[in-house]
Amino acid sequence: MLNPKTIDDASIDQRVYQLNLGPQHPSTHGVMHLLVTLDGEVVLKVEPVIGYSHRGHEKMAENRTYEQFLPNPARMDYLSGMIFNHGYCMAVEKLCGIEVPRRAEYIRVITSELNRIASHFIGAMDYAMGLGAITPFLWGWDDREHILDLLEGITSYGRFGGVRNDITREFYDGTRRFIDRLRGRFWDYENLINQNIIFIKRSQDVGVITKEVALDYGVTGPTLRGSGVGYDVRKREPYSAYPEFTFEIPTREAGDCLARYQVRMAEMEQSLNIIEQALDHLPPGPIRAKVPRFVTPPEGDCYCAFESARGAVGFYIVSDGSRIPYRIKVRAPSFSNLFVLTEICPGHFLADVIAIFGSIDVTVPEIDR
Amino acid sequence: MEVKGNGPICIPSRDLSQEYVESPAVVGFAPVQDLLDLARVNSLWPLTFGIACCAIEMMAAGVARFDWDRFGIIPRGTPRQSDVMVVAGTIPHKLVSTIKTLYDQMPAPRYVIAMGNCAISGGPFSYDGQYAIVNGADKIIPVDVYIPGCPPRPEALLQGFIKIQTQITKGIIDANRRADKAARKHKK
Amino acid sequence: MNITQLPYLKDIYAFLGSDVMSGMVGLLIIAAIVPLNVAFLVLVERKVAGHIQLRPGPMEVGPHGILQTLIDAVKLLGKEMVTPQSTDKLIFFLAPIIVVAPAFVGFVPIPFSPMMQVKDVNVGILLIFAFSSISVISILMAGWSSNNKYSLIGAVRSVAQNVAYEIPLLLATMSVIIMTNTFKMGEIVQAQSSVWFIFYQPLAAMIFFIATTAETNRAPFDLVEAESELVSGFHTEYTGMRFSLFFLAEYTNMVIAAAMFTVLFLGGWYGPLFPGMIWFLIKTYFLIFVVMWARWTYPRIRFDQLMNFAWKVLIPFALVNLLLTAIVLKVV
Amino acid sequence: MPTAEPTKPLENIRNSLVQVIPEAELLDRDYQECGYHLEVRLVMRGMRRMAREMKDRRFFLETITAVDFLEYFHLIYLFTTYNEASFRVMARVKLLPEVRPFSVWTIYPEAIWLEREVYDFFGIRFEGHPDLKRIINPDDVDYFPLLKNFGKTKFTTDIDDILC
Repeated sequence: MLNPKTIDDASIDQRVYQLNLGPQHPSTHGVMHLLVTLDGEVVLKVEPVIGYSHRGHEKMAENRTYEQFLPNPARMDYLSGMIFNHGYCMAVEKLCGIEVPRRAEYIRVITSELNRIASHFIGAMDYAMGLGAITPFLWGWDDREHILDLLEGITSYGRFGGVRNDITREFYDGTRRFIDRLRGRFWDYENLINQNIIFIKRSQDVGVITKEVALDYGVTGPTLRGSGVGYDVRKREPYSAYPEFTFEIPTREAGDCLARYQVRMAEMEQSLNIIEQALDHLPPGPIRAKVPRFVTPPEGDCYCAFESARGAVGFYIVSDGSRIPYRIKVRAPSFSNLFVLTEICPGHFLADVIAIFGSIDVTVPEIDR
Repeated sequence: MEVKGNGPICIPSRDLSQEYVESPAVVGFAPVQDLLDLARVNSLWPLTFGIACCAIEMMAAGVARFDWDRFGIIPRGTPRQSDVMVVAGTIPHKLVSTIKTLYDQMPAPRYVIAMGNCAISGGPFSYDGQYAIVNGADKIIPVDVYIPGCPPRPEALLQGFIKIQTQITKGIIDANRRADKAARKHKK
Repeated sequence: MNITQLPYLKDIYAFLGSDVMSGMVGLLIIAAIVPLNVAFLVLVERKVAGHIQLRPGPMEVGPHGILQTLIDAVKLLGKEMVTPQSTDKLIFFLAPIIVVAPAFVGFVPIPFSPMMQVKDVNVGILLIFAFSSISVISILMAGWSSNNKYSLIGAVRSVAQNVAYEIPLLLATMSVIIMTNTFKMGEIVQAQSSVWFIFYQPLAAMIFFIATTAETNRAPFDLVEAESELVSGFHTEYTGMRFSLFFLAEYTNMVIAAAMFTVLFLGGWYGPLFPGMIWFLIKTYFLIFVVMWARWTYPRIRFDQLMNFAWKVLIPFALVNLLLTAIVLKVV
Repeated sequence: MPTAEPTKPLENIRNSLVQVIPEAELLDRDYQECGYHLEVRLVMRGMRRMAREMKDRRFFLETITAVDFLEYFHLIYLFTTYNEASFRVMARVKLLPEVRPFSVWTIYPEAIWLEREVYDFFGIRFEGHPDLKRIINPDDVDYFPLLKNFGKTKFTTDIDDILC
């Protein structure tokens, strides 16, 4: 094998070749382009090329009022739209100093956690599909549809100062039923995937992210927790109603693809616990604080971090005292997580690149924004 | 072609109507053509090419609840073996050449569905000062069916497929192309 | 009453049999049956996949979608046949033709019942092995001529995989052959009239099953067209009917592999109640179902694991098995 | 409302930062209002020294971004730690146009991409960056979209160039 560090253009002509994975490729989760340099089947170098889904969200924010920008965060990371919506509302509330009613916080947490489960289903099952197992993917999506039904039922999109709609009886009962259903389903996934010898052989010791590498690249989310670092914004900088619930942050020490997959599956169970507690102790009261029709934050800036299904997201908002944000910057966890590929992929096989890419679970429009 | 606002002017480089390929197996014999149409209608294989949010809905159309395999729709990874291109999402400038290439790689007869507002007109991302996106898939490739929504539900996508099916069996798509061709001949 | 024992049928067979005539008729029947069989199998595959994945599969074309694959074939006939500019045109054109031919020949020596056999060639098993190796060449031709990196990687993987798995496959077959002392498939089946060889040779049967799955490029060994890595593998650049010829060959090879397993280990046409033909088909299609079942359950294994498995596990075990068989036969 | 209460570590980092970058202005900020605990104001120099110090204290680089104030830029670095007591330190570098800040990629490799992004959107060139090219916008464009005077000028993109 050639030394990855010594590849130059001359060696590319002779022995090494480049393969374009993407922009259109079945397993790149949207339009992602990985420029892979290969020696036979062994990967020497991976260079992700991004920007194929760039839509100018940040520029758009400077042309919109705070309210008009409200639909956008959900379209950055479309897999965890509720969480992004929650986070953006929190950021603006922090900037304006709006106090949110407790009931609204609970509803936000419930929807966020439901969305986290939905997102982890895609994350974990897309990984399985990257390994070639298509059935888990369809099973996961089937369960995800149940979550989407619930979320559709209330359309409780966050508004500044609270949520739009209160939760209904059907939502309450449906969520209870869903929790029971999903707890039963974990056994199926355990049998289908976790105990599958090929799955374990393909995942173990593949794409190991050490703690040092994670620190270098600012990795967050389940990808980091697979490396044994229990960093989760929900615990470290508790926001919303999270400090009122007891839940664990699952971690695995190995740092390989299997660990990341296991962390996702374990987090789903924790999310179920949070939802259950929130439903048990749902406080009465209003669902929205008195907020003017157009919020006008004072001059200043604020950074609001929260945990999406992919890692620590941050909204950095600079206000000049008008109705229109001066600048909104989104700290995208996928952006940092994706860059790790360049560090951990060399030396693996081509098939492993797909596996690693699937296991760090990125959303492309969130990277490109 | 005029584009409103100060957004980038997106004029196709060539006259696209010249690139319409008459489907190679258009037969003069009506029953055979009908049979072919029937076959095309019932096995529309889309290209797995999701761009943004709409791609998730497109994938949802393929899984257990909606299951587009019922209608004989199975996604293919390579454009060479697919019939329909579902442009599911916003089209940034960086992606334009890719979409064009993919469309050219598909064998005739090929159909295009523009899924979601972004692929129809730029949708929510079209505003004065937008620098990144193309305002609609039809600026780049000919589109047969538009599905509005942000994003549209999977049912809407299935309806879009059914719309294409009716267009094929009624000969609308091919008739359009023939009319185009005739118009061009007339011009000359 | 067994239909094959009807006197007049025997007369007809005698008229046609042991002649060029029988070969011709047999080949015609094969040529008619194989594509239909493949259409049926693709439908079964989609239905099996559907039901494993909690969805119904094709439903709209004909009752429960039984006409789906025929419709697909007609559609593929009507598609434009693209030959990309940078391909090696002649090889690109020849590859799908060459891939189909051995698939048809493979049916010749297979005994569906004592009578239903085109020709009981005295090197029947070798014939099938010899011709199935040709399909590798055609895959390599397809991959090379496409001038596409995905295709080329798929093709190279295919060659490596076939070289690796041919050996345990032959070794496993040999342990049956030395028990029967014949390459004639009909005689191998007759040797199992009391006990099926799968009970004498469970290890060989397992190795044979795994190796044929790999030989026919089915999951979990479908690295040749691994769609999550290589888009569509060696046939990425193929359109329309040419692409469907590759499909035809893949599924036909699957039938041949299952039929060989039935002949070698599952006692061919032997079985109670039903006529032999039915038993043969039941066994064959059950095996095909198992292969499909595995495909929709297991992930794909990695290339190096695949090679390691062949060279470090299957071949030693097959050799040991062959040796033991030989010793036992000598002693007994 | 619960808070992530900064305790002793914040004092430690504050003291060491004063030693490492004496020219910087250190401001305590209210976490409830701003979302970060400590703001370090720098002019031009000292960013790499600070990044080294933060790395030694096991902080990770959360993001780099810029804000265009027409006459000058604010270059913003956010550091957070994986440790139990989580708090956030912001470095705010005031940057005049045409001035090249130093890259911190040798300390945080992640900065390679983050700085490319800043360059892509603001046109700020980083000194010592190994591969400073566009990351999200196409390679051949000549605009920096997040500049404040960008939206007001009328511009066109020639799509023909991209098409073939």
